[in-house]
Amino acid sequence: ETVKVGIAAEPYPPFTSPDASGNWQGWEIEFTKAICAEAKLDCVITPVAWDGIIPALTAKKIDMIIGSMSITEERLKTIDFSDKYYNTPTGVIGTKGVDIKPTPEGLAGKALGVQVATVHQAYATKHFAPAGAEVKEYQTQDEANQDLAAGRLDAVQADAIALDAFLQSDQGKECCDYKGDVAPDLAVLGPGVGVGLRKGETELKDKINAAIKAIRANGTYDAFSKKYFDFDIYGG
Amino acid sequence: MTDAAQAIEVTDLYKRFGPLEVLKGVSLTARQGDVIAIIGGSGSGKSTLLRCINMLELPSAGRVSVHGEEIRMKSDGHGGLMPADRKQVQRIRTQLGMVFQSFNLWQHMTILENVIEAPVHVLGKAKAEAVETGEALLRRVGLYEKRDAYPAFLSGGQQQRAAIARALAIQPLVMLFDEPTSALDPELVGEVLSVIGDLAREKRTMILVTHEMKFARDVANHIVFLHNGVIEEQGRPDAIFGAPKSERLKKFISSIH
Amino acid sequence: MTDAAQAIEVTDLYKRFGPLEVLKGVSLTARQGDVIAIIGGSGSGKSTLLRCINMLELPSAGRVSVHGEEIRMKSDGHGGLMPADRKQVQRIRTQLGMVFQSFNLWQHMTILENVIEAPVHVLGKAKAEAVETGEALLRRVGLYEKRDAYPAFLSGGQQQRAAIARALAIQPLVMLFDEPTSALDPELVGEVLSVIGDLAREKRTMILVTHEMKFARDVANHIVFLHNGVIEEQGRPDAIFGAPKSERLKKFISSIH
Amino acid sequence: MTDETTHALAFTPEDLPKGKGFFQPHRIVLMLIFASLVLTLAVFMRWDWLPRYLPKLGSGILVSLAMLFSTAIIGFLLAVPLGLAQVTGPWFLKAPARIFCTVIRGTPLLLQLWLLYYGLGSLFPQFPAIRHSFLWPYLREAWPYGVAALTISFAAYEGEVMRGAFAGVPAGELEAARAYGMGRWTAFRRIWLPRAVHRALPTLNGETVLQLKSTPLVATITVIDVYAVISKVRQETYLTYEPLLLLAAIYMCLTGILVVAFRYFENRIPTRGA
Amino acid sequence: MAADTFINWSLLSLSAPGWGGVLLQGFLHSIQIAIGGYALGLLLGIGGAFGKLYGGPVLRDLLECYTTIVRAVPELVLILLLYYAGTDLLNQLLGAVGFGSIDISGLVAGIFVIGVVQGAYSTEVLRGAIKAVPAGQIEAARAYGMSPVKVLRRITLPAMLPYAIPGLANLWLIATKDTALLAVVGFSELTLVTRQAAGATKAYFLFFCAAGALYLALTLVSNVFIGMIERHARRGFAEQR
Ligand SMILES: Nc1ncnc2c1ncn2[C@@H]1O[C@H](COP(=O)(O)OP(=O)(O)OP(=O)(O)O)[C@@H](O)[C@H]1O
Ligand SMILES: Nc1ncnc2c1ncn2[C@@H]1O[C@H](COP(=O)(O)OP(=O)(O)OP(=O)(O)O)[C@@H](O)[C@H]1O
Ligand SMILES: [Mg+2]
Ligand SMILES: [Mg+2]
Repeated sequence: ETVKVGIAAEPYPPFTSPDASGNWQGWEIEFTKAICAEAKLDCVITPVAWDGIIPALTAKKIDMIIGSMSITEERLKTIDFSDKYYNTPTGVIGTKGVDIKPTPEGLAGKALGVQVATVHQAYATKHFAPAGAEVKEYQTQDEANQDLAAGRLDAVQADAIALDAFLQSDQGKECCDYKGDVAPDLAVLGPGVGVGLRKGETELKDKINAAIKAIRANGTYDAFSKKYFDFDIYGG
Repeated sequence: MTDAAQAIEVTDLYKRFGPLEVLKGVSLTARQGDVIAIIGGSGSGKSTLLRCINMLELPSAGRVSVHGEEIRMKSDGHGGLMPADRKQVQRIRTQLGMVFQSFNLWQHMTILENVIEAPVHVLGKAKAEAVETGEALLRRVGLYEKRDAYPAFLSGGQQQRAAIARALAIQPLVMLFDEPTSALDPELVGEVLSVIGDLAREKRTMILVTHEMKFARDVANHIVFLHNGVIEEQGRPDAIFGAPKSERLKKFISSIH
Repeated sequence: MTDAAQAIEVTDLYKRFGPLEVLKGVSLTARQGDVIAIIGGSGSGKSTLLRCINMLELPSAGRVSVHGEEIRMKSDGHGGLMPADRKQVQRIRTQLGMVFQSFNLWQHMTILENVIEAPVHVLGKAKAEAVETGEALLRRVGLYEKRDAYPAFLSGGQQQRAAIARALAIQPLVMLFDEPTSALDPELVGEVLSVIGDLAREKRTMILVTHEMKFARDVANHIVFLHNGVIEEQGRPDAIFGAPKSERLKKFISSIH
Repeated sequence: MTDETTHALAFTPEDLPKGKGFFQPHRIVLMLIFASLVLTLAVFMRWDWLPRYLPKLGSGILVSLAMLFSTAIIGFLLAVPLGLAQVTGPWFLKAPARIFCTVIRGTPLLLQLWLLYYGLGSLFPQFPAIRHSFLWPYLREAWPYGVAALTISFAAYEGEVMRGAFAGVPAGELEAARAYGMGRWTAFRRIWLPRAVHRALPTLNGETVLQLKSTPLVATITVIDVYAVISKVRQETYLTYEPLLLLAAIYMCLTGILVVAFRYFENRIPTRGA
Repeated sequence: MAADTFINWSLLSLSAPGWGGVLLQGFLHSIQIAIGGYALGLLLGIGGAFGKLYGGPVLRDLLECYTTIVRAVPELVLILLLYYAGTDLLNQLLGAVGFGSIDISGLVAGIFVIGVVQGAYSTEVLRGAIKAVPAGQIEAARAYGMSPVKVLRRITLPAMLPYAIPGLANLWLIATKDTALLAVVGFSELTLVTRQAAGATKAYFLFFCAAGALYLALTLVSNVFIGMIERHARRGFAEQR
């Protein structure tokens, strides 16, 4: 049977990103291909603008979402998730040469940027804001990074991969450096990223979970992950 | 009750604007070929009466017939009337030419375009033919040179003449003139007079509102004196001007200097 | 050359609209207290002349003085003229009242607001005072009941009376009337006549355009016959109407019926 | 001079519905339909998240309102000279006004916002003079850029509307103003502007609603308006329709208020329709 | 995004590694959608304006609801409701009565939504413009026996045009940018491809300016046409000074 896999039409490198001829590539694309092959599903990758991706799922225009969606309690009330397929550490970057530590005391009185409605925002609100950090919400990660470079922010908290990508860029190299990972808090940061599914479709969910397990076990997962990351993306 | 020889019959017409009662039971009959002049003070309801005849103002009560055909009305649900059959009104209006007190030329059309508009787009005449008659009419009112000018760039009298030409162009059976000579000099008034005379000879009917009593006397075979929304007196010109009966009319006539 | 007793002096005025030459060297003098009537065929340039006097149309050439003060002009760079000193024009205009042929009432104001607008916002009168005189004026022209109505809802004659009241409200030294009685019935014409008489007795100057020769004869002490953009003949009313010299004027006069 | 008519003011055909005149049968039916729709939605959809976000929604609405009114008012004040300059200005005012309106209307608001905030805004800190001036605390914030971008955009669109409105005022009425010795400013203030604005009110109303719907763009520069709160709800709960319907309801209330206000001003001056 | 980003012009080249061709394609799509939506909006607007001015009380109130609600509700909500919830509901209904499911094209849904929204705005623009036409002009047309449609076509529309053009021009420019909506139904118009290009290459500043330039070019071309129409529409007007 054909399964339509929804991905965000807005690029999110290195996970999903189109080239000028409309071909999508990136870690999540390879992951998709791997589990589809493993579960013997005939997958069609369907980019949908982020704003419409959940309604597209519920209206059966797509059958699952592979879009770096973190699993949270709140979201589980609305859609279903597979088991996690990756989980990256959460880190903090800041202006070069400024002494910032990714701890409540270290960020007290600092302006900290986070992307809105992410686990990072939840974390910063829970741990850093009470200690006196000014938490600013951005619609996208890039905007937060820009403001850090422009000097309006002292630090940015996000997923380590996104931060690393920024630090590799010319702009990032010039302005900022990595200040370290934040202390773990499973309750807030959640188990990681899962495949989004319609509620009640247990058959598909079981297939996906089995496929994730299988590619983890047979080394496919590590094989394509190596091309993108020099650390264990699956997380602890 | 009505017969074809009666070009216009207005029966017991009332018109209210909100609380203001402008016409209070006006009845009027025009036989074919009649030239009726309506005179009266400013604000007495002359224009309103004329506009009610072709349903530009909807009467509050009363009946209007054109050539024996009564315009069917129904209640509009707010104590007024509205046409029961819009098509009928439209058809009847094509037989009525109107010259407005404020001319109401179409500003986005040249004078010639104004004149040929109704013949071409209402009566369905061929354009070339309409242009030909239109130009002849414009020549007659002395506006041939201005045929390609837009109304906003004409003098008052020129606009009025254009409005007259526009109404004549549809060769209506009945003409409603609202002060057709107000902006014209005596020479042109004479010219309009002769136009009206020609029309009357063709058995066309005319109802005209005017403030120029000389003009009314010369042109009309019947005079209606409207006062405060009622017809105070009507009759032949010599009777009206020579031997007015009502006090009000006497006073009105006496002020002609 | 000019002295204060000369309320208006127009010297050698030319006005072109594109290729059309409307005024071709008009000179005119009005002494204080004069009532000058301008007569002439439709399109002969009467309104244009009046509008040039208060610089609503900019003359192509020529000079205009008001109470001995010449309106300074400069070239506009396209072969025409423009006022050299806008403030001067503005100041002079406050001494000139104007009644337009098409009334030009301000549609977003009630009649009373129209009337008190210039007294309050140009002359700087207190509002209460302006309302008082405004209402008195409206009563005089019979529009007191309509003071809170908007112009679009008035009859033609009512609009014209409102326009007259608006011009009178600034108590101008010079009045420019462009066919002030065109929409009025004989009774009201008489009333306007008496208003003009009152003004003349107060030594105010009036220049008026009219098509009603009777009215011109009654009201004016000087008649100007404009034809084709030039003053064909001018003089005292009895001379003009009684013994016209030029052929053109003779023809014009003869058509008065 | 006797007037033939004795009483009555102008009859205004389009009076706002008042009092019991408002409750006509079809309106009651409409309201019932609407009420039952709201009830259905309230019962059958998930609203458990609502209490948690209420405070944020409240402040978001306030931010949206502040953004809307400040930018619309300042923008309109700029639009008037922009429109006027295009109608009567000398070329050295006309040309820049035209170019301004064209360029701003011709490029996406988001781009302008980013150019201001990330472009211009990131240049400022490089000048110590600015960094140490009293303005810096404001320039560091995001909202001044949001206000600036939205104001400029509104001014450009409304400048165009006002251009048309100014040009549409009958020349004769302006002549009358001048003939009575009104100075340019008085004539403008008393005749031209009120006449033009009255004529443009229906369009201005629409443009103000559009402006309301443009305010969410400020969320991209960290100003949390009501739309940003709703987006946050959507992201955190992955609900789609409930938060958006709530947003629609909020916007509908604001729009309703705008429509009533504008209609009130429009109907203050009766026009004779045909 | 930032002014000091090094500009790599080759990213804009028309063929594959460059995104220029994709941008242009998206731009064309945007124009197509805008034209479709705008045209539909104009038709609805004319109908709506006339309904509001001449309709009965019920029609007037319904239209008032239409303009208020449709203008107030964000386009995103409308398209989501129509395209996703709407088709879902429709298919459930069809399923219940035993028909197969159907699929509304996202393009059609998008144009429809843009048109309906534009219609609400242009209703008000046109209503204002028609009110600005001196009543006498329309009365004159009626007095000569023109049918309502003919009055509309020959007199009302041309006479109100000068008053409506600026508002309609604004709506047109907004329509060209509103096409971003179509991204939600998976259609690649200019805004989406700009985002994709910028996101994939991180050259935000470059691509957003390129899109801005395309929009500006469209505006300039539109302005020429609008100017022509406006000059024609104002031909009978006296100039103000
Ligand atoms: N703005 C204008 N542009 C072009 N031509 C104009 C303009 N105004 C007036 N004219 C022309 O100038 C001539 C004189 O016009 P004017 O209004 O002065 O006539 P008038 O003597 O007042 O006539 P009437 O008695 O009909 O009002 C007319 O032929 C008219 O068409
Ligand atoms: N649309 C309207 N709304 C309210 N009142 C109106 C309207 N039209 C006319 N009136 C009033 O009705 C009365 C009669 O107007 P009408 O135009 O019939 O007068 P008229 O006899 O033609 O006067 P005139 O000789 O001044 O043209 C006037 O008092 C006028 O103010
Ligand atoms: Mg009348
Ligand atoms: Mg004249």
